[in-house]
Amino acid sequence: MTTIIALTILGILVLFLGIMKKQSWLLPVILLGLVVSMALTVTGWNMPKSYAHEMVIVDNVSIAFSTVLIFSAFLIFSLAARYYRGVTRPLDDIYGVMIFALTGAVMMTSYGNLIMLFLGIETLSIALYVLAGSHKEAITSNEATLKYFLLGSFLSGFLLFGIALIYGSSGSFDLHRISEYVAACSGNYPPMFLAGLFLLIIGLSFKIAIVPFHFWAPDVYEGTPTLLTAFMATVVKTASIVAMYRFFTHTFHGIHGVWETTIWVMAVFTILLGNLTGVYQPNLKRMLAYSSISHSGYMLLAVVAFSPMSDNALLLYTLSYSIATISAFGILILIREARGNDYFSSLNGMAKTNPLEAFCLTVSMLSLAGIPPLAGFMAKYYLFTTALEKGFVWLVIVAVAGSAISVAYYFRPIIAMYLKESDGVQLTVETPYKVHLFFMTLMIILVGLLPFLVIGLV
Amino acid sequence: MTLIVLLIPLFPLLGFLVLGLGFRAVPKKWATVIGTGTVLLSFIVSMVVAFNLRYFAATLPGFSFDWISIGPLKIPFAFLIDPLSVVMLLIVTGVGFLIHLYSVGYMKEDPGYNRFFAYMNLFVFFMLLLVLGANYPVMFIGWEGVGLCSYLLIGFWFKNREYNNAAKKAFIMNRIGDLGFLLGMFLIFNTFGSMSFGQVFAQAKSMPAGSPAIVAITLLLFVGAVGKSAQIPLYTWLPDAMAGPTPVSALIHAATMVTAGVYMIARSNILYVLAPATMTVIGITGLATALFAASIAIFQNDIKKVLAYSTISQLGYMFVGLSVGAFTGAMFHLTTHAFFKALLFLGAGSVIHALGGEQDIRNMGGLRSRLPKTYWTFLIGTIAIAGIPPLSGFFSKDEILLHVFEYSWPMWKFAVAGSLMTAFYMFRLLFLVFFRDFRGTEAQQHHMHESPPVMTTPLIILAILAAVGGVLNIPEIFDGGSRLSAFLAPVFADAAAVTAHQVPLPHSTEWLLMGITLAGVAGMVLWAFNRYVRKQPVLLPDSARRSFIPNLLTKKYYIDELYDFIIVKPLDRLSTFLHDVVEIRFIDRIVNGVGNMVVWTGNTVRFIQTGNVGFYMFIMILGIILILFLNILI
Amino acid sequence: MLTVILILIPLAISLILLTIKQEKAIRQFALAGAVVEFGVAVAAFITYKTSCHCNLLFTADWLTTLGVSLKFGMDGISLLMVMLTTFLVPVIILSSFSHTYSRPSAFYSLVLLMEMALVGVFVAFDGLIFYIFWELALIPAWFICAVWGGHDRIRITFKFFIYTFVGSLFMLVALIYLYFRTPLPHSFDFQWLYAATLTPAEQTWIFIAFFLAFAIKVPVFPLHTWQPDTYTAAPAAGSMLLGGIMLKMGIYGMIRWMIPICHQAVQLYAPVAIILAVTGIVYASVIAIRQNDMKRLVAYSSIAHVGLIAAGVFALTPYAMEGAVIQMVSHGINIVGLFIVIDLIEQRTGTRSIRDLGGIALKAPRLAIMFMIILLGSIALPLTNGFIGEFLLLLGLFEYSKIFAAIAGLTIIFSAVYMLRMYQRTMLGTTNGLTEQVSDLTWPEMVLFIPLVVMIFWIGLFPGMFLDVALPDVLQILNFVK
Amino acid sequence: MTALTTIPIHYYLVFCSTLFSIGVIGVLIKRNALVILMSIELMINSINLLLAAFSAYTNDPAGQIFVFFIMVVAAAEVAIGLAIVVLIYRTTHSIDINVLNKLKW
Repeated sequence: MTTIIALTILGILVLFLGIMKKQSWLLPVILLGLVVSMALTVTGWNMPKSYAHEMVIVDNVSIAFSTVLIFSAFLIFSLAARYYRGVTRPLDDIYGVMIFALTGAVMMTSYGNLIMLFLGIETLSIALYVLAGSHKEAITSNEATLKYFLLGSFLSGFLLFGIALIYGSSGSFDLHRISEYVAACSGNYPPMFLAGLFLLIIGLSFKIAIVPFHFWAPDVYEGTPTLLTAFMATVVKTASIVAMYRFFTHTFHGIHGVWETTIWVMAVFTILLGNLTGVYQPNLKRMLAYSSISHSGYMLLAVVAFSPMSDNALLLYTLSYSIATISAFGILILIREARGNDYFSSLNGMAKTNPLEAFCLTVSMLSLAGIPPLAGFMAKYYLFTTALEKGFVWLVIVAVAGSAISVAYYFRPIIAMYLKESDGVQLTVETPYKVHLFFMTLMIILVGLLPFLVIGLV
Repeated sequence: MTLIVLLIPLFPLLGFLVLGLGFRAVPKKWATVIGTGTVLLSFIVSMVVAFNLRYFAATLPGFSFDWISIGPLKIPFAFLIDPLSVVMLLIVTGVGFLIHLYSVGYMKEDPGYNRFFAYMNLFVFFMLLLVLGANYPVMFIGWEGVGLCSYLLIGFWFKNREYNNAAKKAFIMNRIGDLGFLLGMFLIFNTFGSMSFGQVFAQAKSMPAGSPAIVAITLLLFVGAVGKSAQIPLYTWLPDAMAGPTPVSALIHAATMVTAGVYMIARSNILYVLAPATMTVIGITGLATALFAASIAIFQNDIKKVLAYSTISQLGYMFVGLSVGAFTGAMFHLTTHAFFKALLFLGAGSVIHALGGEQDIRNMGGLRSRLPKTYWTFLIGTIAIAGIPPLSGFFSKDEILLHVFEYSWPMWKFAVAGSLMTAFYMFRLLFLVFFRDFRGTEAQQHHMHESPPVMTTPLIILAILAAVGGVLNIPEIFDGGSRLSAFLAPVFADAAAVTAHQVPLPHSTEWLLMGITLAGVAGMVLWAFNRYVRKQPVLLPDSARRSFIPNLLTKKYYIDELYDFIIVKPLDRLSTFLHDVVEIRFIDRIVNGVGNMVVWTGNTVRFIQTGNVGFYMFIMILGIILILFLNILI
Repeated sequence: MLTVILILIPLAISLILLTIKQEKAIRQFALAGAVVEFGVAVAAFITYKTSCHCNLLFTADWLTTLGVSLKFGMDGISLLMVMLTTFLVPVIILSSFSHTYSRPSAFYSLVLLMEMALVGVFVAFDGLIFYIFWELALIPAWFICAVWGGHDRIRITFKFFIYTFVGSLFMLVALIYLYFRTPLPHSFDFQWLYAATLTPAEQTWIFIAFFLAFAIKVPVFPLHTWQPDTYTAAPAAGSMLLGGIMLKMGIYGMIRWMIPICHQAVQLYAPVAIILAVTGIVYASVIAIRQNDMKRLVAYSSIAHVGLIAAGVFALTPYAMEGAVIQMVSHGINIVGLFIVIDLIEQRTGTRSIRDLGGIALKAPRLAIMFMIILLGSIALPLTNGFIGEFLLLLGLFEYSKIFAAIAGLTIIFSAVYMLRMYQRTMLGTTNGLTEQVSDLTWPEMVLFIPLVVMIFWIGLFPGMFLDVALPDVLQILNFVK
Repeated sequence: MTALTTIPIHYYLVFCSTLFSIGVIGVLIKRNALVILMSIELMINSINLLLAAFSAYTNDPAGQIFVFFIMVVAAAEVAIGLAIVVLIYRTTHSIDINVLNKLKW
């Protein structure tokens, strides 16, 4: 709860700074504010509490994931200075909306009531509609926001309908009460409840970008300004998957039968389609979009196979995925700025001109592909272990096959950077940015080598 | 004290190492001393060992270390000294030394002089290992090692592609045999739990005759012998092997290496007598080879090729001897053959040397006067090989023939036929080379000279040996002592115990057989004299048209062409086929196909992403309906 | 502790190398590091006690919740593999001195990183750690081959990467699956994994997963098609690392992990595996006969030789297994030697095409001698290292099946055919325009060969030392299949 | 309250579902962004009605309070939505949703 309040205050503060025309203060204040909110979040560790009649429940799971979200936001904001360096217009609105979106995301990780979930989702989504279109002059940005908005509001209708049906059958929005209702049903759920449940799943799946509700993702990711794409790909995805995970863990306590198969099948399709479609993408940004779709599929494994271990698995996965993705977007920002596009050919020969950046992108790609001993491997390993513990052998085999396919596209930037000849133009990168990139790379390696720092947490 | 046995192979090895490692730095003079001296030293030590045989045989193994040792598999690096190995030792080092000595003259001008002696020493080393080994694996070391040296020496003049091909062919054909040897060894180990001669033979004694394991073992080992000793069907490498320098042919491809197969079977005599089926196979192979090779030799015009086919034929005789249980006879023939065939080769080398490399007997003739020492020694060799008494060949061949007669009368007839052919082609060779007028070029005639003493001395010594070698084993019928038989008897005692004791032939029969053979040989010699000395010999060029049988024989029954057609070419084609079709078009295409399929699928499914919002909504609704329908209504 | 040091030295050197700028200093430092590493390995070899592996064991907690611990150690088989790795890497580094690679610090750093991964694979006593090193080895290997490789390297090395990566992913699934079948508390410790209780069906599936991973790496027919291309495209050092050491990972994995873990399935499917391996021997040998590119020829010969090793491993007899272990070492030495020879010839003439060469022995007799010795090793002439391995392998295979042994034995004929053909066409005959100016080996180059030649004869003459080290562990592993 | 509860809950359910479906169909078949916005609004309002009905039947005020939240959120959403439509109209001079499909594949 303190996190939500702190972030809200931070958002308002940012807007005020804008009014006071202190543009140069924005980022320092934001970064500081994020650190403070992170600290505030962490102070609640091991002290589970609920607020406002269990509208908000703060427990270790929510704290851990909130921290991941804020940390991801921190990493993204650290890229912002470079991304917006040529922009003269005030940026307080964009930053403020991002902070509010982050607030919504945090709400989604700590809701105890479906009303809160809805509010979190909408806070996040409405902010994102704005952010996606924040590059008003670019037609692609316009298209992205239109698509995102139309599909998003359309699907949130279904989400709402689902909530209404659940409410109708269980008589409450409260997760605790719903879980009591579920227990009372003892396996025989009325169709209305089931319909509500599945509509809820569908609504959340849309946000996570799960097949067949993933269609918006590649187009919107591509059209959205890169910095905000990074935000969507990490913060939004993490928040949504956690929301879904939380709903099931709190409501069903391990009763799988009803929704297991559906999510199972969706996971399979997401992994396969995401990876297969990624193979042929000619540009890095769109490739990352498909990569993020396929990772949604992997994350679903944690939902399917939920067990005491899967908390940790999901935490590690979201963390490693977020860092690696943001790191990749960090390079992408540089490329786009220097070359005006993000085709793989723009990366040609980067290993010679910018060895550090090439190395960072390589590590991030390898991590996403799940190659040991990087964080991505550890995360996948945990997830697979969780799923196998529950006996989802075939699901894991599909996931593994997906990983194999994914190597095909994760290696394309590496091949371009190391094996193709460059045009010799060096990207100029300031030291802080380099340090930041290197920091993320180091994180990827360290999380891979010392995963127990993350894993024992929840 | 027994360790001096070690010196026997050690000297040539040292010689090889010195010449091999410092091959250019060693001056020629020293190379000569080292190259020949080491073999001489070995010979001397061998003599010491031979004359103190009882002492050595009783106390060995005084030295052994475990070469390979895993649980029950123990392969010590152990040597065995017994009469059989001593005989071989003396041949290898003795004849080997003479040939080394001869090479000093023969190879004098060659730039690869040091290399030549290094290889030769290495060969002697491996041959001695082969002979001395106290178990099959150590024998196999020598067995393969001599193959290597044979390869190196056949291809000694490695600029010539033909020679290299010949060397490669020899090595590969030997390897085919070696595989048989190897598998035979494995089967021995499988059957007896050991590979050392002592244990294997001791256990074999108690096995019933004709047991499948022993038949299989002996057949597999015989495959090895076929390769090494150039029997049908693996003989074609030997004529080609004449590409090497002539001393090599004398040492490796006449006196020692090619007889390794005979030695190995004689060594394993107990196994063979227990496998009558194998013996039959050996007999048929040997006899067929003897006749086949002899018939080819009649029509060859290359002096060394004639001798090569003659060697194959004589080896066939040895195998025939082995197959009828005449182990001593075979060993005796091996010994005398070593003398006279080495002599003949060296003689041929002397001729070639004199004529500046000419090998075609159609371009020779009348060398008798110009090369007297060569002529006389060659003559002795020819008489010896033709089996004319009292030279050595007569006794050894006669012993084999006698046993063959005891064994089977039809086989004897074939064997005698072969012997007659031998007489014919050898005298044809002699007459064409040394009689009538010289048919070569002016330059050759001018250049022609008798070889230096360093070459003729070995010729003379070998001629003496070839002449009197028979005394080693003069049969009882001539009031001889059969000394070699007595000497080797302990080795073959077990085998002799197994074979049924036949009543010795009456002396009258023996005389009769000898008479028939000798008459035939005499006839052959006269016929050859008639054809090639009295009349002007008819010598057709290679391209001339011949009637069917002479053509077939000149062309060596087209066996090389046949092998080329049924093995080499198909293998090449198979190789190309496997690579171009199976590998690239099939296996790799499947692999790439999987990859391409993924890419293709990726490229196809991405078009679902039409960019059209309405379409997206439609698909999503379909998805929603599907999920609800499947989960709730069903 | 030595075991961990063995992993850390190359890692440290690899990192330090990245900071050095001067090419000469990089080379010397890399070489010195690799030699030190070899020294440590020798120390391990000396202190090793066959009876207990305790002195080389190192254990530390890592992921206790998931039963993964940093457990490193060496038994006889690992020890030999580590010796091989640490012995060959300095040779490989030295052989690279004659090339001027772009970005030398990255190159040598990757070589040492790869050494670390390889050593890690061989000393890991924990299933997951093994897997991590296994995959880790692939990355530097790929970079070395792809960045410094030759014609068409992108496509070829990419295929190599994907192919081997796909194979090993399924091994990961199998490992995790196994983890849940280990006795409580679950653990990836190799002894726990050995003790996993599996139904026959599970055995089969896990066997298939392991077999795919290992067989692709080895490679066993028909999963070999990545290999000739990759060897051809890779730079000399890359081919040596791949052929000399990396493919041993596959065989080692079979011995260390696959056989004890799914021993029932191994016994059940051994005939299938042997048939594949033996087919591969003949198939690759026949193909090698007509190859024109020397590297390709050696690549196919390697498939044949390694096929024999694989067949021997599946024969599940002590002799064959011992043969496999010793032959892994021998094959590593021989193939590196062959690649060095090929590299030197290519440097001198600019081609690897057998057809275009000839007569080099006239100009470079020392090179010809070295080539001949290495060639003898690889065609398994007695008294060279190759013979010991092939003799034991064939003997063991013979105990398993006489027919298979006879067919596998064809390799001794075929290897003579293609190796001698290569030798003859390149070294013998008359010189031509390309080979006219070939110079003989310089002394630094001789130094490259001396350790190899010494090892060829050492193993050939006194194999006992190596056989004895591995024997107890070989027997122990074979105990699982009895 | 009584007036509401005299009608069985099924009626509300069917009615609201029908309204919702009409909204969905509207979204699916119309290409005009404004009409789609209105259709979405219809979907949301049908849900509001449903929630109110459930609330009445279960005597639980939470449902009706949620309706207020939804109305607020929907208003915000429509505001954003209209802004986006205006934005699109400026660049493309059309509010047809299918005009913009540069981002694909």
